[in-house]
Amino acid sequence: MFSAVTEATEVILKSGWFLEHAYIIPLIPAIAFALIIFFGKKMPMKGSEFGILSMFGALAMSAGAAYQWIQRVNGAPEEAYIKPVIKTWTWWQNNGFSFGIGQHIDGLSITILCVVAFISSLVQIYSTEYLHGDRRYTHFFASLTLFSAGMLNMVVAENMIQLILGWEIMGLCSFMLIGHWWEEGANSRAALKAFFTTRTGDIGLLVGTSVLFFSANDWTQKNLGVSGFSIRGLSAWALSGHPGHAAITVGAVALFIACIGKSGQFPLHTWLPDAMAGPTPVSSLLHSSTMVVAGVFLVARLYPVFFKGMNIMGTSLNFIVLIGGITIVIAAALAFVQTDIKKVLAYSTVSQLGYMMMGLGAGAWLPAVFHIFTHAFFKACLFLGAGSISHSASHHSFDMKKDMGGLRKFMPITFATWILSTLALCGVFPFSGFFSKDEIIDNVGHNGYTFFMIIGLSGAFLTAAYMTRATYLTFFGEPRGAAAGEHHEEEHGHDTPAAHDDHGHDDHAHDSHDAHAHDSHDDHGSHGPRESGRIITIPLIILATLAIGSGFLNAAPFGEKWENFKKWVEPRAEVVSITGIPAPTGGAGEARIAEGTTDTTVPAPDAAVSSDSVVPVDGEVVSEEPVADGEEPMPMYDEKSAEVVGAEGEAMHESPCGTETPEHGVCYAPQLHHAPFKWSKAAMSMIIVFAGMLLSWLLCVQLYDRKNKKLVGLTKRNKLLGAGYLFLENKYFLDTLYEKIIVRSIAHPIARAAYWFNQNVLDGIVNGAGICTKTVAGWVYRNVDQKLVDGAVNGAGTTAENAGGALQPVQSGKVNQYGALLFGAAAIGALVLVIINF
Amino acid sequence: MEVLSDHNWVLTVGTFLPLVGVLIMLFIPKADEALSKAVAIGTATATLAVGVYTLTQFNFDKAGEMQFVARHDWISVIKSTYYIGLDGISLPLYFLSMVITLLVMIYSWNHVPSPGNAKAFFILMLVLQTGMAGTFIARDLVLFFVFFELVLLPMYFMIGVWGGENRQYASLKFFLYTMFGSALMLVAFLALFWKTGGASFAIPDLIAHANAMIPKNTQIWIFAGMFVGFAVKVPMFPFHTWLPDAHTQAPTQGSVILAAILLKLGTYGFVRIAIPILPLAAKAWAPWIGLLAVIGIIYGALGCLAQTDMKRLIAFSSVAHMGYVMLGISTLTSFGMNAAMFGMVAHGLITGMLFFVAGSVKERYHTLEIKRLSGMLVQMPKLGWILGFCAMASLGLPGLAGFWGEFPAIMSAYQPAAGLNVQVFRIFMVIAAVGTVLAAGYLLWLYQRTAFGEPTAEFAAGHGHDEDIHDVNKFEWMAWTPLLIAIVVFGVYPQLMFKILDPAVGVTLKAFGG
Amino acid sequence: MLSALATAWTSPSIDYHALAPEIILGGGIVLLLLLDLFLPDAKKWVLTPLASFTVLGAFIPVLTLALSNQGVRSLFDGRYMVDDFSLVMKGLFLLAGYVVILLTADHLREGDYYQGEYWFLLLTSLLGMVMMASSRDMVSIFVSLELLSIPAYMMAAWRKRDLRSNEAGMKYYLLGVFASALMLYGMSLLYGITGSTKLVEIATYLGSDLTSLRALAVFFIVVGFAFKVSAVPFHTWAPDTYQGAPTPVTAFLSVASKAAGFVALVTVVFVAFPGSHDVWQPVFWILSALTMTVGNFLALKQTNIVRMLAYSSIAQGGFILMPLAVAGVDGVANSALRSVVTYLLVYAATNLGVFAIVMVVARKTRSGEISSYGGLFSYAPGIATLMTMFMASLAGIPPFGGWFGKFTAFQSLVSAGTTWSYVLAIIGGINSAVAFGYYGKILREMWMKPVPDGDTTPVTVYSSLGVALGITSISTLVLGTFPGIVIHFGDIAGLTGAFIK
Amino acid sequence: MLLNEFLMLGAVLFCIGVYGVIVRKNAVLVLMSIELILNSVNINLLAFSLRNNSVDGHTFALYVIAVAAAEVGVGLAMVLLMYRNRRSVGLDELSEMKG
Repeated sequence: MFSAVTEATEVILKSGWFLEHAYIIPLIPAIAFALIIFFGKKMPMKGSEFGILSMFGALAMSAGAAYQWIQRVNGAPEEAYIKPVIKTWTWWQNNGFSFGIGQHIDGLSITILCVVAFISSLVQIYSTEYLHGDRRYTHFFASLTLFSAGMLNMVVAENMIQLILGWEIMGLCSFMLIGHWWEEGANSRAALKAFFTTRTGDIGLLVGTSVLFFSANDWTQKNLGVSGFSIRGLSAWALSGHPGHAAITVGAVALFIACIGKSGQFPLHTWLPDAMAGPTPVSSLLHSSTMVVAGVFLVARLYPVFFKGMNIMGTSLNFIVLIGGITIVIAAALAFVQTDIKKVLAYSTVSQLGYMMMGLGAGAWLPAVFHIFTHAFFKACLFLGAGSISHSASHHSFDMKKDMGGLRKFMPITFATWILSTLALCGVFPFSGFFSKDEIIDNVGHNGYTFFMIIGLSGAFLTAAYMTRATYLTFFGEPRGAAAGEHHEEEHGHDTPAAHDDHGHDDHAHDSHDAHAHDSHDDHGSHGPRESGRIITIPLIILATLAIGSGFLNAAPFGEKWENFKKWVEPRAEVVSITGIPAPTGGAGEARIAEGTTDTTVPAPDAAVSSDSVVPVDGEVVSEEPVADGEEPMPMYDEKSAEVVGAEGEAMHESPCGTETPEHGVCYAPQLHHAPFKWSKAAMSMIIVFAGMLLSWLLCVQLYDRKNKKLVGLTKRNKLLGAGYLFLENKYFLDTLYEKIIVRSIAHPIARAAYWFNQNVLDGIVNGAGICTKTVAGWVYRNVDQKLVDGAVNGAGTTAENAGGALQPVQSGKVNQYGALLFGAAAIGALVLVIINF
Repeated sequence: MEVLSDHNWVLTVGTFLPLVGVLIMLFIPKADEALSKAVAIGTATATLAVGVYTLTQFNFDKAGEMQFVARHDWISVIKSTYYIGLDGISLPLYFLSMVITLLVMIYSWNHVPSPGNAKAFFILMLVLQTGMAGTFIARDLVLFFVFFELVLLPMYFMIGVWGGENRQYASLKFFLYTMFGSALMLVAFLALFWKTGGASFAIPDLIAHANAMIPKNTQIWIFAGMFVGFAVKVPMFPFHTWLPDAHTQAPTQGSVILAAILLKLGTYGFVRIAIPILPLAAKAWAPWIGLLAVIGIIYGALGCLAQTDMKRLIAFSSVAHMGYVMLGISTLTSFGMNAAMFGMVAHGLITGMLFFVAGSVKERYHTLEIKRLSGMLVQMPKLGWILGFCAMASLGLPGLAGFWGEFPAIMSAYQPAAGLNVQVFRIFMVIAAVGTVLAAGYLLWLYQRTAFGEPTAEFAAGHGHDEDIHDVNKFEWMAWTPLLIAIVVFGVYPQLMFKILDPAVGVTLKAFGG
Repeated sequence: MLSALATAWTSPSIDYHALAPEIILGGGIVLLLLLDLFLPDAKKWVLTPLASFTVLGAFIPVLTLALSNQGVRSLFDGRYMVDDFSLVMKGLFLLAGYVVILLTADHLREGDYYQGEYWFLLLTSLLGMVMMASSRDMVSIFVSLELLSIPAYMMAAWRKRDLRSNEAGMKYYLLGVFASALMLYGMSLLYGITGSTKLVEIATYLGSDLTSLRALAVFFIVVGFAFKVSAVPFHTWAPDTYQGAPTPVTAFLSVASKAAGFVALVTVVFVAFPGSHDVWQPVFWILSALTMTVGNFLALKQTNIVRMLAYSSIAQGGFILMPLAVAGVDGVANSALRSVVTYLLVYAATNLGVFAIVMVVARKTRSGEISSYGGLFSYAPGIATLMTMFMASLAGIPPFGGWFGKFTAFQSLVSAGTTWSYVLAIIGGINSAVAFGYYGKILREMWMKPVPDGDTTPVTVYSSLGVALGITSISTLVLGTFPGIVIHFGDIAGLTGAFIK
Repeated sequence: MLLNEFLMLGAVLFCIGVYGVIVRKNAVLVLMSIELILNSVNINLLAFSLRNNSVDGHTFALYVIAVAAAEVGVGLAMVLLMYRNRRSVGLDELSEMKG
């Protein structure tokens, strides 16, 4: 009915204080971090209060922003493009352009903001109990808070540089938190590994950003008046049809490599399980629910770039979906051979991240993002549950086989929450996992990636299976080890790394002067397992509740009006008209851009003036008002958008976005399709899931309870299975590859060689001249050596000196010879001259 | 000669004030160390005050132009004038040199390395200060040369007298290397002078005429001369072999000044003299400079990984970092040049800081053998965290100063100046990006092995080292806090420096249309 | 026939003002002799002040001449010129002489010296130099050359009982005479070719076309002076002589008499042979390259400080020669002349200072070995600092005089802009770096090494030596920081009759 | 006139002198050889002076003779000094300082 164009001028989108000032959200924890660092130790609660308060503040603001965003969406006509709330201040300038720092708030960022703020708050509360009496309690909260600051900053980031800033800060914090108990070599190694691996991926981030910036900057500056770093700019540019195929592909691939590293995708996933060496709250916050989704977030955030760069939905296979698929399966398979409960969860996280990636790769943007959302809750819950077990029941061990079993009697709450989250994770209807994961699988199939749909389904099967195994080992059967109340110190020496490390920290608690720590740990040891304290269980309950409920935000099965998440979060693929398109060379258009956008592109001298000038919300207008002065929209757009209105879930939306180049405007999001929900499909996956659970349950009973002779030790007897088990046990030998081969070879031989080269060859070149002279005459040796030892001269000096030595005989002291030399030289010279001038 | 400001005296005072202090100190009896220290620090403070005043008087909106310009006859016969000025490129380094000198002196209050003789030590630092500041404000090649050489002797003595076991070899090596370089540099300057008609040594005049008057081939040769002179100072692979020795042997103060300021003289020379005066030659040389730069990045990193000595490792890391700076310069784009300038300052702050820490570690443990150090965080948490902080800054963590020198430099290589081989530079970019990982590698590896874990047996509590092993003391705090703050501030709000760099760089690169 | 010429002869009118320096010196010399004869030994000390006052006295007319605006004074129909060049050089000689007197004063008091004779010889040699600066005729050049050399031979051998001193004198004498004999042979040929001994006429007659005979003559004469300036390969006498001779004499030889050699060289080349630069340019190119290189390399090997300084001064000579290697190129001659004069001034100040310190230190350590400077800084920081300054100046490190000397040398060299000039410049550049190898050795000894014999009694500096040090150090510093002053002299030092292209 | 013969004589004397200087180890003989060279110079000068028909040559020669005398005086004095200290006039012994 209306063209996107005319609308753009009419629509006045709602906004509000929280949306306008969302950039404050990351600032709160950042300030809190500083406070903790400087005053934390002196505070009654050792600084944790700062952290918790800041997280509450962030949470409150995020909630407010979420509310106002929803208002904004609801207030806008259905097919209007909902402008993100963008602000920017000059952060740095270069080459006459000034680059901003600010906020880019849309559905996606709002979602993640809420998730991060929420989980962080819970985890921080949880930690006050879990790390009580830890020797570096304050540091822990400092890092945790700084992490939240980094993550939130990355989420609100207005441009790539700001995003990288948050990205790297998260990496740093994960380094500090994994290595929190660095007295143990294993922990610090794990920390190093995590940082190093992600950093390796970050090469891609650097390269990709550079490539995209230089390819996009001119276009964005000209048409949108924003820099080539800006997320909005990049999205529009990607869909504008201008970018050369090579540039955008390289950029996308490079960026995706970074995502692989950060989100623990195959083949760079190996750091994530080791990262479990960190305290459990860390695992639950960073390494399951928030930080590790950063990679997924980046893909979702710059989706147009990947959409075009990877040609998503253009072909039946692309890099992202492939990596995602592989990750799902291998990670799930690995989860089977773990005895450490946290590692099971870690691999499950990897595999779930695989789902998200696969979804994004297959054009299922919304389900993937939704999965981020739901996964955060139940996975955090699971981790905290594991933590609660180790904290109260298994005496700081995470070994399911040794120290757990039959715990359901002792810790009902933990058990209940665990079960709920597990069901959610397995994607059982009507738990949240179902609505997200199943949607992903469904859409993947619907978008023509049938093979990957099958992978997804088998993944679901595996998930169900290994979670059942874990559950069984932990809560059913007979109590074993610590769970049975045995207090065996010696066994902790050679436990799985995590337990080991936790225990390391325990030891430190012992020799640390904190008496409280001492007691608390001992009574865990002495009286056997029991339920954890309220501070631990309450977060569990909350999370479990969400594990059930969060799914209904986007419950496709119940029809359109339940799909709020879709409505609020998914960016609408509408053409937004701007000046300069398609003829960007007009003086007028440029002029308008220039004056309208002093906020983002300032000629250097005025930087001072404009550096603190804020973009008005409808600074957007800059890009859309030109419509006001004529430039009749193509009528065809009307019909297109008209169809949008009538479009049900599965309507074939024909907006040019993503499919072809928009002619009179730009798109900020590609056009995506949504699979219509069918109970039949859902039922099928349900069956698969239950099958997995059942099978696994039976196996477990046979193996661990009945100790069935045929099955126990099967892997020992059967070569093939044995090999497979070994293969899994060693995580596909990838670590061996990385550490033993690559790292070793770089760190040791090559570096040594280079150093040798440096010392002997290059340094040699300096001394070389001297050395060759040295070899000529034996007697020179003494001098050179002396002088070198003496350090009198080196290199050229040495040569010179030797030459001097060679000359000395001339100075024989004999008058006659002097005379001879004198006259000889004279005679020769004279002779030459005579001959020349003859 | 246009005068942008009537504060022409500011620079002169700021540069030569230290010498006044030296004169006063000459009359202080050697025995009275406290007094000579006080006088020296007082002088440095006064100098810094002048520097601050300069900062306040500096017209930031005209950062691209020369300010406080003063030009007087000096050696009229050879057409050389006392011609000084300050613009956005010089200002940060000029100011940094003053700050670093003061901080180093404060640090030296109770860290005068053996064989003592504080008087001489402080005098040398003051003389150094004059040389460094002068180099950054000189607008006349002869004047530049004089200041450039002026820093040699003091540093030679600093290393040679107050250095480590192998100090004499190191100091002489440092000296001879630089002498060779600067000799060729001088010849190049003279050639420049005559090829432009023997009219003037003033850099602006040369910029105005040289490119037009000198044919390309000649330019390339002249550039070669300067290249050697500056590259030795930077130091660029393969002229870097003096650096590890010098750094390892030098006393802490020497290392700091060397890393923070002296290395910048070389890069500054490229930015200020070689490239703007001889654009054609610069274009011809750029790929090779870029190549040497990336070799330096990788090579320095590998060198680091092979080190067993903490200080030597940091020294090699300088090679790598200056590699980034040179890479940025070699792109001949203002993007890269800005990054390079920022990188210089950042590297000055960070690596200077690292050397401070290394010095304090040495003082406490009497060794820098990485494998003998461990669990620093247990015994000296503060020092340990500071080391970690610097390591993070040094590996280019966003939010800290290092990032803004490193990342844009790498980026800039994606799109070098028109006429340069894009493919080659993009390869450079990737290699440089790999370098960042290596950087993370060696720094974290260093940090993990020195700071984490339990102290080694020989240094564990109750093994006689307890009295030495104490946490950061107040002089160290005084000396370090400003640096640490600066690292954060510039990291969080880089515009502070880019704002003044960018216009100046733009002016410098006029010849390249950007 | 001769009688016919004789009748045509009329006595020339003599400008006594112009000759005043020479006359005062001469008078002083005679007075010295007489007093020495008649004074009782107890009163002999009078001679020292007398000598120094003579020199200073001779300096006064130099000043007045410089200030008198009656341009060039030409005597004996242009065979004896008093122009700016000669005045500057005379000033240099006289001041150098005065410093040498200061250096010697205490030395004499200690050693068993025959003061009278010594002063007599010193002043005579000075007189020779002062005349050399003005001579524009082969005969007067020859005479003044011998007048400055012969006393020098004797001074070199002054320590009668000391074998080394004898050896020094003997070598210096034999080789010196031999060299001047060669030079004379060249002169005789030249006279034969041109029929005149007056440089200007020779120049006009020689023009620029060369025959082998002319080349031979020119070359032999150049060789003669090359010996004086101890250019390789005519340097062999220098190290031995410098080492053997008494230190003040060495200072005198290495500064004043070398300067005189250069004065003569410059005069002859610029005034008499401007056209034959095809002969002397390559010669100077080779000489200068050889001289600085060989000088440096051999200096690196020395352990005796004086001997090392001998080689160092040889090497410095090489640098002074550099611009002459291109002086024939259009428009370079001027700057070449300037750079020679400048370099000589700077070099004189610095080198005299070095010798002053050598004497100071030697008096304490009683040794001439470089190792005896160990730890000097620890017990005599002042002396060590001054020595550092002088060494830096010799090595050409700003802000001490030396750098400017080298700078001008390079400047005029590069101004020629020929390939050969660049090559020589680069050789020079490398050499200036190599040179630090041995200058640095002394610095290292002083600053970084322990005191060899552990004797750290402070060094006593006698008043006269102190004055000498003051003069030299201040001038070294000033020359380095405000070179404008010195180059001013170098600039006005117009060489009359010089055929500057 | 016999200019060439004179020059020849001069040249011959010169060569003899040089030869003497180079090979003779006896200080006195070396002195005499040098005298030979100087005399060859004198012969040249006189010959040329006649040829050029000017007195300069004569004057020059006179100076040379005078100076030569002075030189020989100094020289012999040194030889005596050397003889007194070493009881020999062999030049080879004068090699304390070398290198």
